[in-house]
Amino acid sequence: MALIAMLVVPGAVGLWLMTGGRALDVATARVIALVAAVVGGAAAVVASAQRPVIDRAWIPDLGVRWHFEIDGISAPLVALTAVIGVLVVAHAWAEQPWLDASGGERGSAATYLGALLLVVTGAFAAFSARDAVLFFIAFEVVLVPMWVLIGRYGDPHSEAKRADASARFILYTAIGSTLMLVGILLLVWQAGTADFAELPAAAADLSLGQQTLIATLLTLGLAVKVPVFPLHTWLPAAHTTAPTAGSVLLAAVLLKLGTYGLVRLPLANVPDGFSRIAPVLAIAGVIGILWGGLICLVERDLKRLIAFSSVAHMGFVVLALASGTETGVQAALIGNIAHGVISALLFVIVGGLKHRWGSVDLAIVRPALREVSPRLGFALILGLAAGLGLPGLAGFWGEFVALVAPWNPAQHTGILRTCAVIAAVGAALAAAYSLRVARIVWVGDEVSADAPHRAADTRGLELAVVAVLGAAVVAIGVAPVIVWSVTADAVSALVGGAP
Amino acid sequence: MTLTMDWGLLLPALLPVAALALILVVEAIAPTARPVLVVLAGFGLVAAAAETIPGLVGDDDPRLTLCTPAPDGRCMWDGGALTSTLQLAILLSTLAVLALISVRRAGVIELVMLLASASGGVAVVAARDLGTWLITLELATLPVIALVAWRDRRAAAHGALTLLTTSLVSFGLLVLGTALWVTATGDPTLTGESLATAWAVPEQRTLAGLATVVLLAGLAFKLSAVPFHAWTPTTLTSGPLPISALLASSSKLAAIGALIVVLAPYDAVVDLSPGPHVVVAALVILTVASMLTGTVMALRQTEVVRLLAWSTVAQAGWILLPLTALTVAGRQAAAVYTLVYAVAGLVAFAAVRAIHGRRVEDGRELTAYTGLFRRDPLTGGALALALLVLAGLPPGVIGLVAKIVALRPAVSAGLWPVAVVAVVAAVLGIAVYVRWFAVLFGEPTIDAPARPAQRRASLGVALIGSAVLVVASALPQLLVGLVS
Amino acid sequence: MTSLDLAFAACGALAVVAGLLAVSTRQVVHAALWLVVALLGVAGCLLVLGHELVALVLVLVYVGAIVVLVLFALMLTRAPIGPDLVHAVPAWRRVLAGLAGAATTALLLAALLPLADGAVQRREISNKAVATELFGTWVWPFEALSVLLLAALIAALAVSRGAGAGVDTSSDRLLARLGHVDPAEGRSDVSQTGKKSKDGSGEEAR
Amino acid sequence: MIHLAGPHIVAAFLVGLGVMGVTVRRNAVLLLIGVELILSGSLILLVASGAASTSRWEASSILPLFVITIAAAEVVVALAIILTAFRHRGSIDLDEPLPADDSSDGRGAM
Amino acid sequence: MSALTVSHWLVGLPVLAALATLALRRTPHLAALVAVLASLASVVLATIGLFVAPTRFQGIIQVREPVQVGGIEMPFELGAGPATAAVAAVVALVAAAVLVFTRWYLEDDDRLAQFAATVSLFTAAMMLVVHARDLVLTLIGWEVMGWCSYLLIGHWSRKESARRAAYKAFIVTRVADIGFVLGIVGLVAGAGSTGLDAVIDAWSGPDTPATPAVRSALLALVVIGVLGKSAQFPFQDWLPDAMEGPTPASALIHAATMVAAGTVVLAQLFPVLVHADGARWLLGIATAVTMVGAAALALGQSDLKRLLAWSTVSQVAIMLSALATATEEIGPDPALFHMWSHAVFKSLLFLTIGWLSVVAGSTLAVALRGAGNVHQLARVAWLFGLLALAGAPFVVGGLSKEHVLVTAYEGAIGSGGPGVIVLAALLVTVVLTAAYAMRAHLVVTAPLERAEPSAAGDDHPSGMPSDAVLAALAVLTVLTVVGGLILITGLFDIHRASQWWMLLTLLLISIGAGVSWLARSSGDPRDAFVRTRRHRALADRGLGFDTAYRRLIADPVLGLARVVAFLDREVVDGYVRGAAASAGIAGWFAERGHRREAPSAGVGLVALGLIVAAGTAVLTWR
Repeated sequence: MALIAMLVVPGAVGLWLMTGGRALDVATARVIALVAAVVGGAAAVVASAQRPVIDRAWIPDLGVRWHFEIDGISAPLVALTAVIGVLVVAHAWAEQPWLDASGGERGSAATYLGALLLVVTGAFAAFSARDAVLFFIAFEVVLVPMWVLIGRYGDPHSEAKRADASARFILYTAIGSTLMLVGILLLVWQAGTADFAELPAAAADLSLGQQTLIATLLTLGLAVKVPVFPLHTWLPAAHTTAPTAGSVLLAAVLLKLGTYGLVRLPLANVPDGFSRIAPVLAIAGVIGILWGGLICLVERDLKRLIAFSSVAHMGFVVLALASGTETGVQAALIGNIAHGVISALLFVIVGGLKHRWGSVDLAIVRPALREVSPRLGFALILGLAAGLGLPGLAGFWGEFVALVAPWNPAQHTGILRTCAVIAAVGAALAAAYSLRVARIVWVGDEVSADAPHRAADTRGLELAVVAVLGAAVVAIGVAPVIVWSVTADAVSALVGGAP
Repeated sequence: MTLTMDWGLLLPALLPVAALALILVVEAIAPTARPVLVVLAGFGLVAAAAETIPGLVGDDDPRLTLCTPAPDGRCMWDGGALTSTLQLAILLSTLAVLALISVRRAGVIELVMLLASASGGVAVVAARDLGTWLITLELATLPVIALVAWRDRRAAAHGALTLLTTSLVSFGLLVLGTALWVTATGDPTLTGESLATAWAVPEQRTLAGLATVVLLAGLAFKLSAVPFHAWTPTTLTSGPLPISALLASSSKLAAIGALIVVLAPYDAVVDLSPGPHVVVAALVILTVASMLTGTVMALRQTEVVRLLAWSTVAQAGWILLPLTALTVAGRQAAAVYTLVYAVAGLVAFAAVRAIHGRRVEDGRELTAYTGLFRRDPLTGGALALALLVLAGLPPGVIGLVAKIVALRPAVSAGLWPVAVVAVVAAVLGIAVYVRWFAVLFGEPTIDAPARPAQRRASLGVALIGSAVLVVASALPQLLVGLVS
Repeated sequence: MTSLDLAFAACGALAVVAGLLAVSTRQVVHAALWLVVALLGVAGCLLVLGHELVALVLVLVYVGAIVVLVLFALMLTRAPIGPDLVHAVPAWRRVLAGLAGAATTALLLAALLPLADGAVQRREISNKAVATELFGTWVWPFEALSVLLLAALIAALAVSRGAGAGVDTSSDRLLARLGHVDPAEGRSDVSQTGKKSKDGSGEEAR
Repeated sequence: MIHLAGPHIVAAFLVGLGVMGVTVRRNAVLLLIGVELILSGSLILLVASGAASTSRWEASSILPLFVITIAAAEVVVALAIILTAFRHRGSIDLDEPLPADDSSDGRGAM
Repeated sequence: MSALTVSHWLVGLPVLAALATLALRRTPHLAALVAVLASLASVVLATIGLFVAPTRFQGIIQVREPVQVGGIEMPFELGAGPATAAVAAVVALVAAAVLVFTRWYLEDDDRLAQFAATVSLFTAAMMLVVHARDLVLTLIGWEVMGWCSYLLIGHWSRKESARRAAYKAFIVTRVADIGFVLGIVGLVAGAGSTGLDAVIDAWSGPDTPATPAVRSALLALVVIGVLGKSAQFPFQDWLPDAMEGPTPASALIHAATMVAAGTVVLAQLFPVLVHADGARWLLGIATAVTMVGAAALALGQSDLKRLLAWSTVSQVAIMLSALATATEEIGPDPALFHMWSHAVFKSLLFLTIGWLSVVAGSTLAVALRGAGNVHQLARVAWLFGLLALAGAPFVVGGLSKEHVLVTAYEGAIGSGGPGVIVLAALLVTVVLTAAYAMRAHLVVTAPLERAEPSAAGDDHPSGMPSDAVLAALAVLTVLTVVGGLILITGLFDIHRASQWWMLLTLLLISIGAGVSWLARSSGDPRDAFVRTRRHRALADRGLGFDTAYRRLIADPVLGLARVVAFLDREVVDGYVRGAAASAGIAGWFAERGHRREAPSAGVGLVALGLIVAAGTAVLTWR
């Protein structure tokens, strides 16, 4: 019941808002969307706790079933999605992307909110799908609404950028997901089942060559979504252009689909094949860490900077996964969640700044946040600290365990240890760029009360959103056990007692 | 020689012919009673469609007729589920085209031609012998060529000429293929038994392969697969819009049905050694060339019908993709894909018609669609849905399912490199449709074409088609399960 | 080599040579006439092979009807009596076409010849047997063929008369009366219709 | 007794000539001649297949009859279309490109 | 109350205090008061801890089930032992003193509450490091300290120099932490657990999870991290710059927390370290270089606060050197003892100079000349602080330094280890330390020349601190004098030092002090040792290490970053744009091919298609 509510309520309301309810006025649409998000989110949380199962035939001829079930691996992600879903809808009170730069209306608020809800629904479905093909379909569900969010409600200043970013997003992701589809079909055909529960056993006797091929296709496809270097170039464009809520969803939910998929598909089903390509993945992840970190040192656009930092952070997650061990998967999962809340927090803040300032070009000198808007400043420094992996905040655990995991990997010890060593350098880069941002944006000279570019401090729902995310950052940082205890059993079942 | 004759099975093909005859008679008696004629035609199509239903629901019944007696028994008509599905789709899409032409304007020629081509299509998908196959295939094609030409426009004449010359050459190839087939197998039926016999002898095997390739080449024209596609953009843009819709839907369905008939015998030999590599290779070439050329060209079009025309070419590649597996599943998948494509294509054409009416001078540029979704939500919504289905993006889930369906047999047959090409094509395809989709969601402009006064029929077709797509998106099994 | 073979060779050679001339001559009318010769050669071949009925039908339908139609069409499209200079093609295209033809021939020969080893007994096929099969086993395609012929007839009639000439009557006459359409050509007055439809009172409103 | 090689050779040549004719002609009517040659070649092939052995249901006689009839139907329609095209384009040159801007003739059909 | 409970509270209380203080930031003084009270409570707790501390290390109780993260066990234990209790006590004490001082020193600062909260958090982090029996907890405390130091150093963020110093401090230590983290990662991965005992068990025995070379390498990595945090060569340069922070922050960082944390961590890991010769050599050489170099630089500083900073660098090197040279029997306690005593006297010195700087309006030697005359307590505190710094016998610093010397000697005569080098460096350092201590003393206590001492005391017109501050200073002074008595408690497990060493050091100190006395100048106190402006500038800039960091590390990294950004834009993204462009080009070609749309094109294509199909047939003949 909860599972159905979680999938149907936001989905149906979202669809209705995008089609029939487009003409709704802003106030009504917001309330409806928020109610839907809250109901869906609550249902998701309940479902994460109760673990109900839906399992019924959908397309028998393809062997695809409506099989939804939340297990330990997906529960934290579902909960994360639930929280983020409510927050992004609530954020519509703070930022109104349906208005253009001059305050005129450039789109329907209802459509915007509907798109948000649809993205959330897609994520719910993907995280709870227990059928490989169903997972793929759910994976695709988020594309169009996200495309609408970026292309239609993105940066009001540049139409060309919007078009470019949204096209990049959808095409890049589509190439990834279609490759993944080929991999899934190959896997499902060889194994004879699409059910996640039966797949690992069924795929166990595939030949190594087959496994490698399948793992390559799946990993390649999912790597786009993660994104893994060098398949990341859609991300900065999308993040820079998307409205705040879009960036938050993208970073906190959509990227997670990629890593979640990596855990669910290649790692769980074709472990031998996966471990053969793991070194490549690990190296790509590590290059991503350094690459993203280095670019962040010189990037001028704050939103792009955070996007590149996402590349770096996801590099850690990928590295952990590449180790192929239980520890690695645990690290990846908590790294996922942590990056979700941290980047969400940062994007809310930076989106807010962009909204206030008109641009987030770091080369433009503006009054320091610490001076003019202490709350926003505090949130920013919290986010940055978490981003650089400060212990006690969410980012630390994923990073630390992601360094431990490759030390004793399932295979390829030498390569993976080297990767871990290099990745540790990335952690220092993270400090360098995070504090670079802090030095430019957070601190600065004292400002007089009538200085230009004064940013109003955060208040109202924006403050609430920031507060919730900040609290989550601290909570996960202080007690990572809340995530690990949920995931532990599922992960050990999944990795199957690998060393 | 006595044949079994199950009239019930033949009715889907006979009823349109009966309606055709009735129309001619009524027209001769009462030349002014045009509405009656339209009703007659519609009734004929609906009745025929109704007759296909038993084929979809009854499962154990073999539904064979026109069989010669045992022991040498061969049947010339197979009305199984796959056949019935295609027949139903052909009849209904013809009905939709009839609606697009509009009740008020459909003349006796249109009615006769549509009915003839529908009955040809219905018959060709059920045919299991070369004679019926050849004749009914032409019956499905010739009236459409006439319909394109029957139009007093220079461009239409040009389009018809292009279509005609291509179809003539293709006909030549079909006959050549037929002759080769008979020479190779000594059998005018398209059955696995005859092929398997021929396959045992190397010389005959070679010839049978060649025959199939030549038949394939002849049919590829109807499917507008590259390199037999050149007529498609010209004809679809210059001919009347409803006829373009016909070419993109009913005609495609008939073509794929005919192709399935040709490829079905290969079930018997696909697992033998040596296998039918020639046929697979030919199909792969057609698939890859169509997908890539079609999408790449569609990407550059700014005129909507031309874009749809090139997308037809690309979709032909997708239709052929599952067939490369040469399995039952592959054929069913091709049918499903064609079905989805035909519905989506019809919706798109209907929407275009609902926007432009019969005025071609408005310029069917993409820019004219700016903001359509807000200006004209019904048409815009239907069009958007159709585009999403064609692109294979949720919420057009059925489009996505169709892509899965199409990829599956190819992947299972170990042709995953082709599948990887399909990935590229799919992404380019998304770019094509999203380009248009994006325009729909843009800001409405002032100089948009005025809404035609009478467009209920077009809109109705678009909406019914959309409804089909929506239902199928929620429950793809309804569509996917039809064929099995 | 039997006498049958010889007869066949003669007819075949005739057909091939005439066919070559038919496709290569620059004089359009000659092309049609060479086609007649080629078809006669083919009919001869069929006769040698023992299928009198087919040979007869070929001569009747093709030589008697189709080629005449073709000739008419050539006349109606103002084909010149001498060489057709309007539709001359460059030499490279001729070469390419020749190559394509040669390739096809080579391919078919390579595929067909291995099958034809040794001589076989010619089988006389009685017209009765053909009739029995035609109206027995093949009755269904035969009926379909009649529909096809009917459709082709109507199509040819309709197409050659054009849409404006009496079929789609009512509205066109109305149009003609309104002065937008030249009934003979069936075309509307371009600019006026264009303008009219812009303000929404297009022809649908008529 | 008859050698089957003869019919096969003639058929191969006729089809080849037909292909050549089809590709070389710019005149739409003459294109038909090429097609007819392809058909003739096929006819010989069909008939020859029956000359050797019993073909099922006398297909070697009946299929040619069908083909001839279909071809006749096709040619009739084709000529009608060619004439219409001639009326509108003023030429039956197959190399003539698509009329550049056809929006001038405004009546939408149907 | 068990020792374990105490340790939990010692960690938890400052955290709570920090939160409460932050929550009360609208009323800064109240907030600071809360922080002070909490810190005093910590002192009480720590004192209790001293009494309940077990004599030998044993206070570990399994609190809860260890967390299992895949194959890694994380027990998250705290523990308490005798040395731990002592260190915890001094940390609590120093923190309390600093907070008390802060309340006065930053009275009018609008971010007093934030500062106090940060100090509390800082204390908590140090307490965590001290009590951690789990390397992850150590790492947490370690990094949180780094972050807090960033906040404290950059407290006056309206000053560019403070912002830069904070940034530099964090980045330099963070770079060194690469090693720290990697070392811990390696140790943890080898042991399969993050628990300290598990790690020691796994790595100290003969059957280590990897070769001894790997063990050495891992420990060396940890040592690198320690060198960074403790501002040892080659990472030393951040610490003097960190003087941009408010003086209480410096007191905290230098005395009891961050800089000293490395000693605590290495002491915890000592059982493994003692078997890792490579790491000990690294540590020994780095500390030997540092202690001498930093002492020499201290001598040349024109700013007394920076002089103290360099002295910290030097003193920390001394503690660490004890760890590098200690044999297994001696153990880490001499180092911890020196850390303990250093905490006491260094906090005293910093707080005193903080007070004096308020009086003088600057920390430059020129300005501070004679500032000590402002109050008797200041003079006394300064004197005893410097005595302890110089290592004069019987004051706390002297005692601990003796033990370090003995340790180094034992190490030198024992086999292996960098004992000889360290011992030599130590002796040189003793001389230099005495010299700069003497100089500092001379400057501050020089006869008063100016009429009004509170020239620049805008914030504190009288320049007189509150009674609480005076009390805190008094307590610290007393402890500086009698702190050595802690040895009686046996909390530190230390062997007796020989009186010969005492005599030797006394001699060396006299030499150093004497030279300094002789070199004193009546004019500019900056001229005592460094005569030319150029050399002075060089000394003040720490021998130009800052420039070296920038040239050798920052600039290349930034250059690389620019290259990478370029590559990302033009190369990696190139294939995306290339794909788009090639689709466009393909479309263009295809469109050219279809431009005319003549009917014959269709026919031609069909023929072409036939040939292709036939060709395919030929190619796939069988």
